[in-house]
This record gives sequence, structure tokens and C-alpha cells, in this order.
Amino acid sequence: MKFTKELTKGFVKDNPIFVLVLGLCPTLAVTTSVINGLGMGLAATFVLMCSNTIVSMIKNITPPKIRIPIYIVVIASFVTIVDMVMAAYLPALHKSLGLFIPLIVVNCIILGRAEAFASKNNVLMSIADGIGMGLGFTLSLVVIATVREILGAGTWLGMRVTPLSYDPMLIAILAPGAFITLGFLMALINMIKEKK
Amino acid sequence: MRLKTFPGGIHPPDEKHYSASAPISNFPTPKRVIIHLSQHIGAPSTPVVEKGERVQKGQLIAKASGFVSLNQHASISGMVNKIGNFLHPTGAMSTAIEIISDDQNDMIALDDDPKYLDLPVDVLKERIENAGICGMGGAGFPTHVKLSPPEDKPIDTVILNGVECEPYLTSDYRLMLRNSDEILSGLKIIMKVVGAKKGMIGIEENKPDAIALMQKRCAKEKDIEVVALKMQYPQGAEKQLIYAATNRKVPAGGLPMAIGVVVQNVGTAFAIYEAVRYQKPLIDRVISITGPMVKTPMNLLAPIGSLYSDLVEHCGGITGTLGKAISGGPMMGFALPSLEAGMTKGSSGLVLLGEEAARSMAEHTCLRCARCVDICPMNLMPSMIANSVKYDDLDMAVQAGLNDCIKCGSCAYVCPAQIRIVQWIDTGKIRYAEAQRKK
Amino acid sequence: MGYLGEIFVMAMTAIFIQNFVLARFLGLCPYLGVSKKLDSAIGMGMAVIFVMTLASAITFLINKYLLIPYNIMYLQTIAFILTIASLVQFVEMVIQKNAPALYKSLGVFLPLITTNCAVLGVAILNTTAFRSDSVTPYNFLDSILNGFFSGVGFTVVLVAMAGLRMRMDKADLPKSMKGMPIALIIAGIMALAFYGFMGFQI
Amino acid sequence: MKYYLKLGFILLIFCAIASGVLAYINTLTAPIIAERKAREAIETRSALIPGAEFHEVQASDGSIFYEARDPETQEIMGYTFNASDLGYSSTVQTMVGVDPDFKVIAIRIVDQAETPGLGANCTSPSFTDQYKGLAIEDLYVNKDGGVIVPIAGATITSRCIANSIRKKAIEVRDEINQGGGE
Amino acid sequence: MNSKDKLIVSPAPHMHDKTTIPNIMWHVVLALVPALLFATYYWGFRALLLTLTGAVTAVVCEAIIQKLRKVPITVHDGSAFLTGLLLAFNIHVGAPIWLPIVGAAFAIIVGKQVFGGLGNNPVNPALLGRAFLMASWPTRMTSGWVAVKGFAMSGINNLPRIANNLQELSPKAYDLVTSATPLGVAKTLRDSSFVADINAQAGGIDLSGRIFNSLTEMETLKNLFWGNIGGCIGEVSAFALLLGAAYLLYKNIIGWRIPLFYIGTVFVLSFLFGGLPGSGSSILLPFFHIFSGGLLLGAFFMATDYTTTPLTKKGRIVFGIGCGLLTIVIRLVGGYPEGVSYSILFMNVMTPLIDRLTMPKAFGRVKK
Amino acid sequence: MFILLQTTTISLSAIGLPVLIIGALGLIFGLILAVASKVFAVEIDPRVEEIIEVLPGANCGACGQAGCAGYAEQIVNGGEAIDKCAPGGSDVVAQIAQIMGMEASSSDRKVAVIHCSSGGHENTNWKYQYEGVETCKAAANVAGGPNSCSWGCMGLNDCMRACIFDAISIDSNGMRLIDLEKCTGCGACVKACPRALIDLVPINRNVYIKCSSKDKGVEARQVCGSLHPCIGCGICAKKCPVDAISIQNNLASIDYEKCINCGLCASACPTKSILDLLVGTRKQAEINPEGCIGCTICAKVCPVQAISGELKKIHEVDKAKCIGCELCVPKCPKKVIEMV
Repeated sequence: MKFTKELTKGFVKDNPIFVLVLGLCPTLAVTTSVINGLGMGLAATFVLMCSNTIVSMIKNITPPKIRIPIYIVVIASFVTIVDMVMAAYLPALHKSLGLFIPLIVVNCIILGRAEAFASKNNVLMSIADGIGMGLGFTLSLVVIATVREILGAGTWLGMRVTPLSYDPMLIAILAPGAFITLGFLMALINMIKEKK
Repeated sequence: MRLKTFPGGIHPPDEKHYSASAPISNFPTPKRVIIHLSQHIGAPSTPVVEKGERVQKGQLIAKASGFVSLNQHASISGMVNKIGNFLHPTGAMSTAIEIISDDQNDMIALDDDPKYLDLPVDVLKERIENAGICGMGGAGFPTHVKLSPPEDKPIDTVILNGVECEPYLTSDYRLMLRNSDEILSGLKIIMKVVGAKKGMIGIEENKPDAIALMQKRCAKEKDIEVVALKMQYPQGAEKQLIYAATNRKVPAGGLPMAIGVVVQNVGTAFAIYEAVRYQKPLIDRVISITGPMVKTPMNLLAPIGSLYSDLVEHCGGITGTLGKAISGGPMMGFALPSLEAGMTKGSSGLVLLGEEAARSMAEHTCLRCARCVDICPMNLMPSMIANSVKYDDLDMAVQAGLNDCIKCGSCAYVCPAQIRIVQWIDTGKIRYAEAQRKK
Repeated sequence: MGYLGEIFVMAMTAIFIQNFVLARFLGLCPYLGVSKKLDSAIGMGMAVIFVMTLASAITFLINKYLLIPYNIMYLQTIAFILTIASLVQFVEMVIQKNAPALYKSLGVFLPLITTNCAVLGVAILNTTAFRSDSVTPYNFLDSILNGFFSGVGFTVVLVAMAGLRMRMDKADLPKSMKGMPIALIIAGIMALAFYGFMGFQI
Repeated sequence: MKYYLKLGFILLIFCAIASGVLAYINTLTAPIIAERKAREAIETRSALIPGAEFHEVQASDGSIFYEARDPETQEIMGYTFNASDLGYSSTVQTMVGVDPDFKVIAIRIVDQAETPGLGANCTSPSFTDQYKGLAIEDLYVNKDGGVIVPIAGATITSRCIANSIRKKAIEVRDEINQGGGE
Repeated sequence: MNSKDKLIVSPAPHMHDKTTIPNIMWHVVLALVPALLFATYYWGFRALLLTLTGAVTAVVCEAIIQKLRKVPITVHDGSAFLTGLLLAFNIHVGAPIWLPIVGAAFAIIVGKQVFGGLGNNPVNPALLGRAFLMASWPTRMTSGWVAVKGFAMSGINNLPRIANNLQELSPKAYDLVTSATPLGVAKTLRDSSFVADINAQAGGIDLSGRIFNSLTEMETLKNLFWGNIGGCIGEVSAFALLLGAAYLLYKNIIGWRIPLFYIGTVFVLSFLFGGLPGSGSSILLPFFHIFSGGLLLGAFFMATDYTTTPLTKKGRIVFGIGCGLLTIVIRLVGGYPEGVSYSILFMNVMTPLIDRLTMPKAFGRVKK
Repeated sequence: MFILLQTTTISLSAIGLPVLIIGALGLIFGLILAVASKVFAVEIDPRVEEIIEVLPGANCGACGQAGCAGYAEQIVNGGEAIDKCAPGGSDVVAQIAQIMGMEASSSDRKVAVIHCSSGGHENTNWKYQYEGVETCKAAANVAGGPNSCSWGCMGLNDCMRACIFDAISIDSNGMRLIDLEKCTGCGACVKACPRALIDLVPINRNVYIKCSSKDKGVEARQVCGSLHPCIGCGICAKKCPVDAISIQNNLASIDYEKCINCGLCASACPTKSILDLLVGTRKQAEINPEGCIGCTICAKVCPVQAISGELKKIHEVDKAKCIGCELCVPKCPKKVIEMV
């Protein structure tokens, strides 16, 4: 039961982007298209899950003074693995995510979860937490990317979903549009919360 | 030649036509007067009479309760009816002595002392202090305090304030026309008391006959100069007047004496003259009853404590529906909840406005048009102070000049968003004082 | 174009054209987190400039003398982040002990910078960046300067953001807009305003 | 001191394990990446000048271009080379195939990170196809007197591509005319 | 809650200036009417249509949002109308009709209402709307310009002055002169490869120099002044804008500091650096820069927007200089031919900081 | 992965070298940090250190502070709220609360109570028509405030604006009402009210004086719009069985140390200026005849003479009279009185 709870909390209750507002850099940078958002989300989920597992396993043998460097090393290793594997098998995605793959290392969500959750819970729970948080992150990325891709390119996952007469609003996939879209999505969530 | 003035300021319509042409007339002894114990800045006076006691006109009924306080005298003869809460011209309730007239109108004996200018300084000061004189322009600072500068701050200039920059009001103007000699004598007394070499009389350009008359009177006086000033509000504010007349800036948080200047209202000068020459206490003053709602606007010489309602009655009453009664001028005066207030030594006028003129529009968010910043005579950022107070950021309010505000009201006058900047600043000052007390 | 011109181009690019926050989406967490007060924004900005400059220098050396010679470029991420984290922690400790005043205004922001992706970002970007002729890779001095100017670019928008947000504290915002939403929208507007610098041909 | 050494060693162990694992994975992925890159380059070249055999030529400035020869006759069918320049927001890299007279056969945008929806449209055939058959002198956007119609709203990107190809083509031509490149 | 028969009591002052917000806003709208009339005269009904569409959309959007927010509807104050009007003024007459609609909606919603409405917006909503349109539909915003009937886009009308047979001599130069706005021409002439090209086409004569010189000739300047050029709806006639500006200055609705320092900075900088690289300067050059593009519209009507400009007097001077500097920098080396709107936007963003740094010292306070 | 394993041979140098280099980096940095932490050690508040331990250490800046250490510092020394850590979630908040000793037990909880039954509604007597800044603090400063009662509520809602928990609302009579569920007893409204009408009262005390007027009875009646002014008559003080009410300056006040919630004062007040939240919900006393020994103690303590019975006889409670004050319950030596 607890396992499912840890697994699902990242979707809504503790959603890393909309509720906790963490890891905004990749969120805004890669959500120009749904496929990028999905790729980034899954990459982060993988890293989150693995690092949570390892951190949880080694929690008893890490001296507090060098706790953070050790966690960083663990996370950075998995990030590098993702980076290399992606470069080998998904070159196109790897290219469009670019710099933001190595930067998963400094995504606050990952170190944050390692510290706040994995270092205090057992392996199974940590895995659940990692997957849950990661999927919550992915879900948010896909939502944001959906809005931006449809508005800014008229497509979804590369498929045309708007009438041909629609002249795409380019700003949605540019930097200002990223900020404004996320701002409005957050305001929308606030509004729904208030109504409750 | 360009007239002297100060930076900033506004140009509201002067509206003096209502009462400017009415010479000062005497207000007949009223049925009752209400003499407030705080007519001045400082500690309220302590009553020395009791309920039911008979008092003579001019008799001391409350004495100063400290150095920064004031003597109060009965302004009519009669019976002390009550010592209690009465409406003060600031609009709030305050302790006062009510005297019911017995129509005897007998006054304490006065003696004339034509060689008053030869008296020693401390006698002069003592007479002023005994007479219970405070600044009659509105603020009400006890005059004897103002005339006792510390030794290390020598005074070289005395400025008489005949600016009367508040719209509507004409009491100082009419007083200057009627008692120019006395005012001049008053100025000389002040100059002697503080040891000043130079005297100035500042008058706004919209009173050309007063300027001409005063210039004529001063023609032979080498040390006294009549300064014609540009018509610009708040020309009569102490700091602005000093700057316009002498080009000196009073340091922030400081008093004019820091730069060797004393400013007195012309009405005060007249009272000083009377107090020194006749030892007459301050028991009456000139007040303008004016505004579009007054049937016959007048400038009345009325006993202190006369009720506004009686004064209005004497002027023929109210025409139409009264919207707002302002004690003092419309820029800095107080709106009254009722006319049943007894005038004080600082009451220079009563302005009655109709309902239309009294209504104000609702506040809008600040547009940041910066009109208030442009015209602030103190060079502050009024809108920023107001907004900071509104959102509880006192630090910012202080930075923007909360504590330097003189509350002249220029900012609120020009604000197109109708923001009551002065009230916000007032609230801010109160909160700031609270916060300081906590520290 | 001499080296001064090159520096000018680098500065304009890092500060205005390819601003780290508004165009590259790096360092958003502190940009949105530490821009609530002007004073802390300035402190943070100074600390970021300092760390970015220092990190650029050290990671350049690590890259050039360790990673490239031994052909282990794939360990760049792990080597850089380890270096930066340790470096920042070390500097923080030194400042805290030896210059308490400096620590109060600047040092307290240092730990926040470890996980600021702008720092790791500039370190990685430096290894792949070219000068304006698009063939010469950055040398040691270029990297340091680029780190410095990128930090300046971050600071400029951070401080401007703090100013705007302080204004928003005193505005009747719709309730659902308060906090993060309005900050993001302001960020978007800033990004749009910075579009004026796009396509500079210097 | 012992305590510090212990801390240092723990971190050492973690780093060592991590890098070991990574190094191992790298040995697995690196060849794949390298192979893919090489294959892509060959594919691109072959697509530009179909049916040719490519020979690497090193220019005197150290840069590399390729001679395309007919596999049968060894006759020179043309040359391919990479051109790059700063565009609007990134370095745009193009691979170009030209015939022996230095008329463009085809171009392919290999790398760019221009504005999505604007400059990024430079990869679309409607833009790249314009280059077919152009002589070096024509390699200007129409605003600058050439025949290339720039991408709508992205003159800078278009201009950078045209200019980079022209410059590089002239370089390569001079190289060959001088008999350089052995 | 107050009983009506009681006296009114309010804090001092009890007098008020007659200027109110609606008063100010509609005066500004009035001051823009000459420019609108000129635009309608030059481009016909469509200019009027686009402008009114923008203005009406803005008003409707504002009303809807205020209704949704359950706050008093204040569209009568004219601020939304003004925003819509200014936005449409920044669009050229060849633009599709939905452009001002979308732009005005964005300007009002994102530029103004999300911040709580008039007085709270950090940047000028009309300019934000324009920047949004520029980023979203750059091609629509920059192509399809319509010239004033019988006049070249660039305002250079006496072509033989440049070369008798310009069309044959250099078709490219001819195209440029006839189809680009004055600032567009000036910008293109800064491109060395283009310059080399047309000069070569023309057989080595200094064609670029001649074109550039004719931009700053009295005749072109006259065209710029009266509006016989291509451009956005509101930028058309310097004369009409100056007329409106004079009215607002006379009415004391806008201050003199920002426009003076803005235009002054442009004047000085364009005199110093405005010429073609390598050629000298001319006193007419600043006038070219001031009369062309959106500078007058920006300096008098947008950079003077109360809400988004500094409160302090010194701050407004800094603001004006900053706008002028950025405008010239963008015009000369930036990616756009015109930089007025971006420079004002950028300075808007910096406004809180400028205010902070230029707080006045109170009367009688000594500098520390 | 496994397929790859088979197809690739592992080169020792390709792995050994990186292990060596990165391992060395790790060793160096580990040593530097360890030594530096000793050499450059700075003393800090142990609570700060404890909180740093609890915080996630991600240094993300979501709290608006300079990293986790900065936040911990601000909690201990800067009075920052403890719920700002986004990555930490509720667990961390609870742990910090423990460290800071901020957990308040629910029985001590205090809630705000407004001592005025007016509230600026239509029936209130006004001195004048107020036009000005719509806040109490500002209005109180204009001619002594717009309402004729100089002690009462001006109804401009400073308290509502000060309450961040939305606990203050206006009821249909225009009175300000505090939602005791939402009220956290933070005291923000107490500070906000310029007339000091609000104070904090233990949540389990349910009888309040709804007036703050220190005017004399007649005046209070004249100026009060709600017609529920305290006129200082003292009846409540006399009625109170535990002497919890005192009259000072014409105003009653309840000492909540003594008050037993009996509500006698409320029912006795001639102007209905005492509010009794429990009215109608009180249980009534019942004497179990089994154990009653007829000692009459209960009858003596009963303030309303609801208990009758003769000495040594079984006593009875008159349900019509009993007000449920529970005074008799603890007095019964046999503990046979129950509230039902």
C-alpha cells in the first residue's frame, strides 16, 4: 500500500514542477516539443530511480561530511550512462536535448530526493519514490510541451493537429513563450486549488 | 523681475474672492464659548477654575503645565458650566472649559505701556508667555518657546508669514490691511527678543494692496524688507517660506533656528504687540467664515472658543445643503463632523463647501504618473510612500521620505488616481511611531 | 578585430544576446528563488560571478590537461561537478572563517550555487565554444572571461527581476497569479524585451 | 589524520567504482557512436554526389575535403566539403557537394540550433534545393544580389549559409587550382 | 454604510485638481488622432479599420477579464482603448486583420490584467503586444508593407538624383530604394557585401553612398516629416505626431524629460555614429533618425507611459538616455532596422532599479 | 546490455586509467574538504546545525534563502517560517518544528475574539460620512473615527485583511465573525485593530463580552448602533458563580483563568452584550438517585436553585431551571451527578 502511495504522490500531490517548483531549467528548455519533453522526462526518471536505489543502499556507509560529494558522484555516473546510451541509440533526441542531459546532475529534484527520501528509506520505497517523482516530472513536461507544441508549431508529437490555416504562434516554442506558458499553467492550477 | 519662490508646489485656485473684500468686523459676545485645553503643540493646559466659578474676560482659567504648554484665558465673562469633552476643530473630541456668558462683558484691567520697546528682553518674553500666545497660522507652536532659541543658535532673521497660501482664507490679509502698524511693531518686538538684525515680511503676489501697504509702512525701516512671493502653494509652509525669502534650507528634522531664522505668523505678531504693550492675553483672533455655502462671507474678530455654529449664524447662515465644513484652509484643514466646535487660537478660518464640491472620487491604483514627485515641495516620492505604507513596507516608506513630509497636501491635490496620499502618509507615520516604540 | 573586440563580442553575447537565464534557460532555480529581495539578489549575483569565473578556470584546466590527454571526455560531467562542488564548498569554508563580513554578503549564497546548473553549464559550454570566427576554440583566458561575463549576464537579469518583483509585491495581483506564476510571466516578458539584442552584428 | 584519510578513501572508492563502470559502458557505446557518425557522414556525402567513391584530401590549412570519383573511371565527379559560420543563434554547419566546375550539386544542413520555426527551417528542402546548380558567384541571398530566396523571417540564417558555402567553395577551388592537396 | 444626512468628513486636502485618469487617457487618444487621420489619408480606410479593430479588441478583452476577476469594469477610463490604439499603430497597414486582434488581446491580458490592471503592469502593454507579434509572426510583421500612393517606401522620390538609370544600373539598388522603409534602406546599406555588390553592379560608382546621401537630403526629410513614406500606421507622419506631442506637453500630460533626453541622445549619437562606415557625418543625419521609424511615436507616446517609467526626475533622464542609446545601437548594429520598441521595453524592465538608484534626497537633507 | 557484453572485449587500460584519474580526483577533494572543515571550522548555533542535517541539502533556493544552511540560519535567527522547504515536504517541516520546539499542544490553543457587536453595519450610528482610505487604521485618525462609538468597530476590515487564514468573515448582521476552525491564534488581527477590539482567548472558553465601550451607560446606549453595549451595570459580575467577571471603567471583563463557561452572565445581561456560544448545547445535570445521600451541597452551589430536596432525602434537578453550569458535579461528595 505504502509502495503505491510513494509511487503516485509525484503525479499530483507532490508534483515536482507544478507543486514543488523544482528543476525548471530543463523543464523550460526542452519542452519545445512533446518528444523532447518525453525523452528528458524518461531520462531523468531513469537517473532518479537508479540514484535513489544506490543512495538508499549505501545510506549506512556514507560519512555525513562527504555525503553530498558521494551522492553527486553517484548521480553524475548515471547521468553519464544516460548520456552515452542516448548518444549511441537515440542520436536525434540526444542532439536536441543537448547540454541538458549532463545538466540532469544539478537538477534539484534528483539530489533533493536522494537527500530527503532515499537516504532515509529502504530500497524498495526509494525506487517507488524515484519512479513516482520521475513520472510526475515526465507528465508535467509532456503537459507543458503539449501546450507549447500545439500553439507554437501546430503539431503534437510531430503530427499536425491544427487546421492548415492556423498560422503557428511561434513565441510558444521560443524562450519567452516557455516562461509565459508555465506561468499560466501554474496560475491555472492555483485557480483550481482555490475553487476547491 | 521673477518673484521669489521655492521648487515644486502647485497652483490651486485661490478662491479668496468670497471674503477678501470684507473688512474685519467684530463678532458680538456669544452666549457661550468652549475653550480647549489643547490649542497648541505640547502638553494640555491645567484648569485653574472649577465648575460653577465666575470668570472675568481675560482671566486665567488654565495654566501651562510645563515649558512647552500654554496659558488659556477666559474670552468672555460668565460662569464655568462644564469641564469635559467637546468637539475640537481638528474633528476629534478633546477636553475643554465651557463658559456661559452673563452678558456683563467685564474685562480684567489692562495698562498701556507705550515705551514697550525699551523693556528688557526677559520682561518682553514673560509678557508673551503670560498672554498664552501660540502660532496662529495653524500649527500652534507656543510662541515663547519659539522665541527662546538656545544660545549656540543665534538668530539673525525674523520672517513674518503673511503669505496665507491656503485657498479661501483671508484673515491674515485683512489683518495686514487693518493693523499694519501693529504688526510691524510686533515684528520689532520679536526681532528684539531674539536679537535678530533683519526682519522680513513675506506676502504672496495675490495680495498686492497688502504688499503695497506694508512696503509703505516699512519704507523708513532699514532692517525690514517686504518680500513679494510668487503665488504657489505651499508658499506659507515654514521651510518653503524660509527658502523663498532667504535661500536657506532648513535641515531635515531640524528647526528654522538651526539656520538662524524665526518665522511668525502676522496674526501672532499682532497678538505679541497687544500682549507686550497692553499685557492683553490672547482672547480673540480674526477668523474668515467663507466658502460658497456661507450667505455673507466675513472676516470676524471673535473671542477664542466661539462656536463655529454661532459664527456661521452671524454670517447669515448656510445657503443650500452643507456638504463639508472645514476648520482651517481646504488644503490642510480638518473636516468637521458638526459645527458645534469651539474655535481655537489656531483657527484661521472656516470654509463651508456644498455637497458637490465636498465629494471626492474613489481611490484608484497608483498610475505612477509622478505628478506628486514633480510637485512635492519637500522633494519626496509621495506615491511611493503611500504605496509602501499600503503594503506594509515601512522601510521603503522611510527611504522615500515618510518622516520628511510636511503634509501640505499638494500630492493628493494633483493625484489623478485620487489617492489620499496624505492620509496614507499619516497612517504610515503612526505605524512608524508604533514600530519605533517597540524597538 | 583585435582581442579587445573579441572580448566585447563575448561580453555582449553572454550578457544580452545569449543570456544564460533568458535564452539558455540555465540557472532558473536561483533566478526565481533568490529574486524576492534586491539585496539578496545582488549578493547572489556577485557570488555567481565569482564562482562561474573560478569554475571556468579550473574546469578548463581539468579538461585540457586531464580529460583530453587521456581521452576520457565522457567523464566530463562527473569530473566537472565533483570539482565544482568541492571548490565551492572549500571557498565557502575559507570565506566563512577568514572574512565573516564577506561571508555575510556573498558567502552565504555559495552553497546555493553548487547546484546552479549555470555553473556546470558554463563549464561544459566552454569546452565546446568557439570564438566569433567560429573555428578557434576558447583558450584559458577566453574561458575565464566567458565565465565572468556569463555570471554578469545572470546578475543583470537577476537584479532586474528582483526590482520588478519588489514592485509586484505592492500591486493588486489576481490571487492565482501571486508568487511563482507572476514571476514566470515577468521572466517571459524580460526574455521578450531581451529579443531586441538578437541578431547583433558586431 | 587517519579520519581524514578515511574520508578521502571513501570518496576515492566511490569515484573509482563510478568511473570504472562508466569506462566500461563507454567501451560499449563509443564504437557505436563513432561508427554511426562515420556512417552518417558517408551517407550524407553519398546522398550529395550519388554513386561516387570518396577520397579524403587534406588542404594546406589542415582542413579536410573529399574528392568524389567515379568508382569505374576514377574520373573526378566533384568535391564535398563542410562549411560553417555563425548564424542567428548558433553555428550552422553545412555539407556541400559541388561538381568539378564548382557548381553546387546539393547541400545538406548538418548541424544548427537556430530559432525553431524560423532559422531552423533552413533544413527544409524548399530552402536547400535552391542551391542546386548554382555557381559560386550566385551564392548570395537575393537581397545581396544572388538568387537564393531567404527563409521567411530569417535572413541572417540564410545569409550565413550562403556566405559560408561561398567562402568555403572559393577556398577549396583555390586549393585545387593551386594543385594543393597532393 | 454612511448615513446620507451627515456631513462629509475626509482627510485633507479638501480640494482636488480636475485631472483624472480618464481625462488623461482620452487626451492622449485625442493627441493621436492627427496621426490616425494622416494614416487614413495616406493608406485609406484600411488603416482606420486596423486601428479601430485593435482598440476595440483591447476594450473588449479588458472588460471580459475584469468581469471574470469580479472587479469594477473600468474600460471607460480609456487606458485599454489607448493600448489597443498604440498597438495597432505599431503594425503596418498590409498586415492581416487578425494581427491587431491577437496582439491587442495579448497586450491587455498578459501585459496588463495578469498584473492587476492599470498601474501595475511592469512594461508598456502595447509594446509588449508588438514584441509578441514580432516573435510569433515575424514574417507577417515584416513583409507586405504598403507604400504611400505615388511615393517610394524609402521616401527617396527623386531617383535620378542617385543615378539617371538606377533601374538598369543596379536592379538591386532600385528594389531596395523602392521597397524598403527608410530605416530598412539605412540598415541594408550597412551590409558590406551588399554595398560591394551594388557598387560593382553599377560599375564602380559609389552607388551606396549616393543612396545614403539622398536619405538625408532635405527632400527625403520633408517626405519623412509629412509622412510620404512606408512604415507602421502610427509612424507615418512626424508632423502629426509632433502636433499631438505638443498638445500633450502643453496640457502637462506628459513630462518633457523622457522625450527630450530620448530624442537628444538619438540626435547626438546618430550625428556621431549614424553615417555609413568610413564616411563623414552630416547635421541632417540626426533628423533622418528622428523623423524616421517609430522614434517620435515611441518617445512621446510610449516612453512617457506613466506606469512603466521611473518616478524620479533623475530616473526619467536616465530612462530617456537609455532608450536613446539602445535605439541607436539596435538601428546601427542590431538585428532589426528599428529598435524603438525593444529599447523602451528593455528600459521598462530596468525601471524599478532606476527608481531605486535615483531616489531624491528630501528638501533639506544633506547628501551623505 | 548482455548482448553487448559478449561482443566487446574489455580493455584494461581503457578502464584502469579513468578509474585512476577520477579516483585520484576524489581522494584529493575528499581530503581537502575533510581538512578544510577542520581548519576553517566556525562555531554555529547547534540548532542551525541540526536543521541543516534535517534539510535535504539540495540547495535549490526554493525557500528564497541562500541555500539550506542559509534557510536554517534564518529559521533560528531570522524568524523565517518553517514550511518553506519544497523538496523536503511535510516530514521535514515536522522535524524542524521539533527542533525549534514550536509544537503547541492543542489544549493551549488560543483563538481571536472580537469584543464588539457592532461592526460598521447599517444600524451603527455614524458621526459623519467618511470619505477616505478604507482602512480602520486610517479612518480612526480622521475626526476620531466615523462611528459615534469611539470604542467600537469601524467595519473597514483591517482585521480581515490581516488574517492570512481567511478566518474572519462578515455575518448577515454585518458583524465580524471569526471562524474558530480556521483561526490559528497568530494574533495578526489583534495587532491590526486600531481600537484593540480583538484579543486571544483559550479555545475552550466560550463566553465573551461583545463590547469594549468604556463610556458611561447612558452614553454607551446612545452611541452604540447594535444596541448591545456593555453599560457597566455589574449584574453579570454579581451573577457569576466563580467571580470571574470584574467591572472596570464601565466595562465588564472576564477572567478566563476562572471562567467555567456556565453562561449565567450571558443570560443575565440586560443589554445582551455577552455572547454565549454554548447556549442551547449544554448538557443538564442529573442526580443518580442510587447514590444520592441528600447532603444538600449541590443545592447550595446551584446558582439558579434548580436542585431541590430536603436533607438526607434524594435530590432532584429541575430541568426547566438547570442551565448546565456543571458547578454541582465536582461538589457532589458521592460523584453521582452526571451531565446528560
